[in-house]
Amino acid sequence: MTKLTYREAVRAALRKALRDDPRVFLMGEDVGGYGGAFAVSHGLLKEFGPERIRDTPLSESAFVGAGIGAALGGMRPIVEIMTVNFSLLAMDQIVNNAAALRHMSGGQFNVPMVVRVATGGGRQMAAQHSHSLEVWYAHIPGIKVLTPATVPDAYGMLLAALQESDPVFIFEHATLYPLEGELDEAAAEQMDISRAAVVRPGSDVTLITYGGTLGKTIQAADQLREMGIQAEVLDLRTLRPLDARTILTSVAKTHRAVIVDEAWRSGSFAAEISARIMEDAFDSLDAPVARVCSAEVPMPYAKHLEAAALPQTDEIVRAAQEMVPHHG
Amino acid sequence: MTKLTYREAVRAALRKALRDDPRVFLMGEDVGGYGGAFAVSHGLLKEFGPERIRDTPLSESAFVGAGIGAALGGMRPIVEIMTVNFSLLAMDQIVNNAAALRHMSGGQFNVPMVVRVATGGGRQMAAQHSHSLEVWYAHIPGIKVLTPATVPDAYGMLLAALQESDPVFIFEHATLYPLEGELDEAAAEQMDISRAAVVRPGSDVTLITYGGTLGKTIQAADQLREMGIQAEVLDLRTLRPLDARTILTSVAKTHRAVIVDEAWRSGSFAAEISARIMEDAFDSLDAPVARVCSAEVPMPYAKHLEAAALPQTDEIVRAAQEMVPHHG
Amino acid sequence: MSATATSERPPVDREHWLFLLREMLRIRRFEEKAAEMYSLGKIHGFLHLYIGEEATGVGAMQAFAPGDAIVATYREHGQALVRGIPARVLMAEMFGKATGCSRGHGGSMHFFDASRRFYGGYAIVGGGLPIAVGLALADKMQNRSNLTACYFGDGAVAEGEFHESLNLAALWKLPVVFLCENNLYAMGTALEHHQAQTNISAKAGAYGLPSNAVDGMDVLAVEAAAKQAAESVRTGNGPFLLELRTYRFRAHSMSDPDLYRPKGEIEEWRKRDPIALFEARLQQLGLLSPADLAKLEADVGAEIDDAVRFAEESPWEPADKLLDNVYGPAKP
Amino acid sequence: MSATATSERPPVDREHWLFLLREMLRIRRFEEKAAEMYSLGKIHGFLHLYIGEEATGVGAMQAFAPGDAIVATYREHGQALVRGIPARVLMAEMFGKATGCSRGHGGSMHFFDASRRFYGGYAIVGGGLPIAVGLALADKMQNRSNLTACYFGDGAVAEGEFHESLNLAALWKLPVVFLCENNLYAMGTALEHHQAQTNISAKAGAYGLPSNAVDGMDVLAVEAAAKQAAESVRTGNGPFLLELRTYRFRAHSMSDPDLYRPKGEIEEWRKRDPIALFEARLQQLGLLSPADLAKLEADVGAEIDDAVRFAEESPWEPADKLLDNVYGPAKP
Ligand SMILES: Cc1ncc(C[n+]2csc(CCOP(=O)(O)OP(=O)(O)O)c2C)c(N)n1
Ligand SMILES: Cc1ncc(C[n+]2csc(CCOP(=O)(O)OP(=O)(O)O)c2C)c(N)n1
Ligand SMILES: [Mg+2]
Ligand SMILES: [Mg+2]
Repeated sequence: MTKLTYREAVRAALRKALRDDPRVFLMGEDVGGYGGAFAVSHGLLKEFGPERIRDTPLSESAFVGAGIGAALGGMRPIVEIMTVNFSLLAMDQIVNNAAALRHMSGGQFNVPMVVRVATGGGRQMAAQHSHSLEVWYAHIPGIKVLTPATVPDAYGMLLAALQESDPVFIFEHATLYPLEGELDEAAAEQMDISRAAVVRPGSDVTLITYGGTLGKTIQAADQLREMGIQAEVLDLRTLRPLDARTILTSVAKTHRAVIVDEAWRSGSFAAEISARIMEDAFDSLDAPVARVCSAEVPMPYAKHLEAAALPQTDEIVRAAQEMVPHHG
Repeated sequence: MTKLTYREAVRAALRKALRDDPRVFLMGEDVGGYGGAFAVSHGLLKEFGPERIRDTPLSESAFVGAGIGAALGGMRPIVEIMTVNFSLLAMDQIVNNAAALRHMSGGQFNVPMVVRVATGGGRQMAAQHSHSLEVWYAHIPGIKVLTPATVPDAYGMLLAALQESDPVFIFEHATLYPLEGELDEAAAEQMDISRAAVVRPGSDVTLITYGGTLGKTIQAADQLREMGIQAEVLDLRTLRPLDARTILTSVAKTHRAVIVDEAWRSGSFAAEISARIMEDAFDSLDAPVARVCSAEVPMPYAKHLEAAALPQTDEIVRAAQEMVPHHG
Repeated sequence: MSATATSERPPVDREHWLFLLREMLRIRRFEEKAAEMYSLGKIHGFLHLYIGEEATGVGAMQAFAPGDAIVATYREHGQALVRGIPARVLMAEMFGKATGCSRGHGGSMHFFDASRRFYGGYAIVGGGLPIAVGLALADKMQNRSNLTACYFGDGAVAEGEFHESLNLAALWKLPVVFLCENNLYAMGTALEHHQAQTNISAKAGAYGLPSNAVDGMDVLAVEAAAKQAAESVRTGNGPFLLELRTYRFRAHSMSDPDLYRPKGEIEEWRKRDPIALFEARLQQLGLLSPADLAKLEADVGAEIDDAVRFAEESPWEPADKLLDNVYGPAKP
Repeated sequence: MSATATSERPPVDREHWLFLLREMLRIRRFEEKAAEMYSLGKIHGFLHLYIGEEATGVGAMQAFAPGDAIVATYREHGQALVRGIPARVLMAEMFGKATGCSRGHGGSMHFFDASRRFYGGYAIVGGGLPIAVGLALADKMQNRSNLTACYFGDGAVAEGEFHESLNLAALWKLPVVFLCENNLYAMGTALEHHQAQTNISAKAGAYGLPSNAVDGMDVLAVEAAAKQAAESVRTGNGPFLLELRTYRFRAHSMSDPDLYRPKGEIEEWRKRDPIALFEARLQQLGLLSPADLAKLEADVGAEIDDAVRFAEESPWEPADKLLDNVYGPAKP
């Protein structure tokens, strides 16, 4: 067991991948000389050289497309898109090429590319730098979408992603990088990325979340416990393909669910989870599933306005309280 | 009352807008000399000249951004993105500029731009030319999203969109262009675009849809009627802002709903509708809300495979039948 | 900036020249048949014909080896045929059959063939360029001496991806031959309405690349220029931009009413039909007798007829296989 | 391709030159204070300082009239100040206050001022260029003689939007002055690592535009070049690309550890500090006494102190107004 930060865990996984497989290389804006916008790849240029740690020009469409091409050509590219906000410039390559090539070619080609993307708000970065667009990615057949929310997942999911034969997008919530945790490398290297995690067991209500809002959700569960409400916390971990079974098992037990999602509410991934519960666990529900999401507004800069826009612990607590009898 | 096609209705609205307001102009790929990829703007170049009917180079990001700038500068641009598939190349301008400018500038600026986008599958155009991404747009605060499914809406919604002070995206399902219908211009010019339409009244189940699947949904309602099931058909018309009231009123009456959406199921707009019904009409539901969506696969070319991937009338019928007692 | 164009003619090589003619004829007849099949409702969706541009497809491909990678557009029947994908497999693809080169999943715009390093078939204009850059990067990083040939139209030059891809390829000195098939139109928009500066090969200067422009109606000139470009790339000079000046005789696609071209323009260009020109030249040089030509046409006709028969008789992919090939198994 | 640079010096104009110096000083002191306020936790999010680049911001703005439109990037404090947005309103914006130029919604990266046609403040690299093209189109279509000045960095040149926007503006002969502030780095990536061809102004050739490059550390040279560029645009020649060669003395942003620049490079450039150079020149010419300078510094210091006081004392936007300004009322 090692104690390290989420940032260091991603770096350790990158280093291991680069050491173990000569086909692996990292490319993106400022991954080399700068050490990564979030200092994730700090030191890797020195260790692996500019052939394998490639600084790209500002051209998201070209270097994501180049990642696809390199994967087709037998490499195992890890592409870093500095933040999800800039991934909008590469959307065509992602949807029309990365996701479609296997099917469109009748199964002849596949794109074993891993794309790492920092995501989310909460750092006063304002309207153009605070998006949570995981749901858009989770909508696209042909790609996989991972949202590591813990130190072991930061490490293990990246390594697991490199074992896939299809494009995998890993969303790293930018507020998580300094998070500390314990890592058992050997265990993390065997991890199953297809399952959601029951982070806290509970019997009264299921709190479902992923990525950057896991911390707030656990906090909410702690507060609920003090109020006598046993909340089960699920970390979805992988949004596509979704592990619906773990969700349904939990809801069958608790009969209630609150979904916490940093995305704007309309068309959020929380909507998808709600719809799935509707379809497959309707009869076990004792209350309508609730969503705690971001307000539908481009993210404001000012701290208090941003805080008002993002989902907060007290809202999660309130939503759960309202649906558990005698606590509303 | 005039009888005309959906294509002609859009053209008539364009012509009226261009005649009535000198600030209005149309720009996009092949809107001029070619007459529009779907022949919508046929004849307009001749009538209004190249200053107001502007053929652009293939550069979606630049000409959508130029539309935003022109709107900021006092014009009323109508931008045609030939199909939603190509709009992926303009996504950054749409999300980060068009949608955000009003808020980000503290209300000083606004972007009265109308963007017309052909959408959808069903014409054997294969994986890169068959997307239904309305849900992505409906996720973005700051823009409005219209999905005219009838001849009067094709005409009236475009004119109404030009009265808005924010960016409006109009999705025209490409299979609708040859659709014929009756148009009462005067009535259509007064239309309210904020309300969903009850296209067929019914009492047993609500079928909710928009855009290209309205026809199949009405067909399904017809077939259900023959089976003794009275289906109410709602055409959402505007996805953002959503008219939840009309949905809830209908579900309160029928206690059952099937949502039909050509998008891939996971993260579809159907999920949002299902979640809204969950949240606001849970107690009136007699059965879980069902979704009929596209299979989660990049659209295949072959006719029978494409048909298998798209939502079809018989699936809608089956979903409704299964939830209405004694018809399952 | 621009490489010197070889103005000398290559020495007579009858066998090779007849091969070039045959290849152009194969494309022409294949395309004519495809148009016919489209009218008969056997082919659907988009169909973009290459007729008029055969010399660019046939000439340029002579410069590429089996190990090289090919990236093309939705107007790729020509490249696919010259690359060696059997006509029957291509026809079957357009019929939507399971025996098609993409199992009927792709149709006319999405031909693929892994065994021939034919990487498609991209229908988003400009979308193939970054892929080509990546393929070349993979070859370079794995010390393979292959190059990647990337075809695109004049319309793609206006897209940001053209700019980003050329810069990236040049910066990293990647082995890509960028082949711009400049047929003077992007759908209905003439070159001078989509390019502020219409000399495409000159744009290479913005990326410090060597470039050249060649008469795309002259198959030998195209072949020579492509070989020179490929040679430059193989020597390690980094990418090369080759502009092939050509013209399409047909409309943009089968659904294009073709209203935008000035009267007479098509007729003027038809006088420079690359096949007719080359036939005339071969005849002049005494290398092609009427009997030779008749034999050629007969062979090609038989091949195309076989392709249609094969496509017609081939089975459909079962609909229950719809969800196959969205994801593959994990593999290390 | 490239317009002839005026090498002659403009005639002495003490009042104007002192004004230029004052403007540069205002930016410098404003920025230093902003950095201090960031360390004190009064300013959050991203903060990109302009220190070292003052001559480009001040010099170029002299060419633009009040009716012209300005489009800038996230590194726009300089342009905003020179454009006349009061320092207090900008400081309040960075404090997140309701009195800020964007009501605290934007922060450092998103300054806006409708009354001064200051259209922002774009934080997606390259994202402002298409907007500038559209603003110029609106002016042109409405027969207004304004131009649009569009600032961006060298890093933006690699983005597809640079290419698309220059082509579109050139094609339609729109009145845009494209101002590339080339500070040799895109974040941590040096020009030669992001551009295959590092002469930015020369890229204008690909679009048939006039262009020029100028020493961005010399405020008078920048002013002269910008006036020439603006003049060319106002004469109806279409857009102009002006490259301003400069350097940032500070890190990319407050969160940049600045590890990537070669030792000594910053020191070398600091010798060409645009403010120090200009002060020395004015002193040499006897146009600036120590007393003049002290007075200038005092005035500027007072303005900046006032800005901080104002920002500090200003109210927050009430949180219940969060959803205001997402949509406006319909208006014909
Ligand atoms: C990004 C994008 N925008 C628009 C289209 C629609 N479209 C298909 S082909 C075409 C013209 C392309 O012209 P060019 O690149 O010159 O190729 P050509 O068809 O002449 O071979 C257009 C506009 C598209 N497929 N992709
Ligand atoms: C599309 C996009 N990609 C990446 C970033 C992150 N980023 C912010 S500034 C910057 C460097 C920009 O360099 P340049 O254009 O030269 O401007 P400078 O900061 O030097 O003024 C980068 C990579 C971004 N904001 N937008
Ligand atoms: Mg063309
Ligand atoms: Mg820079």
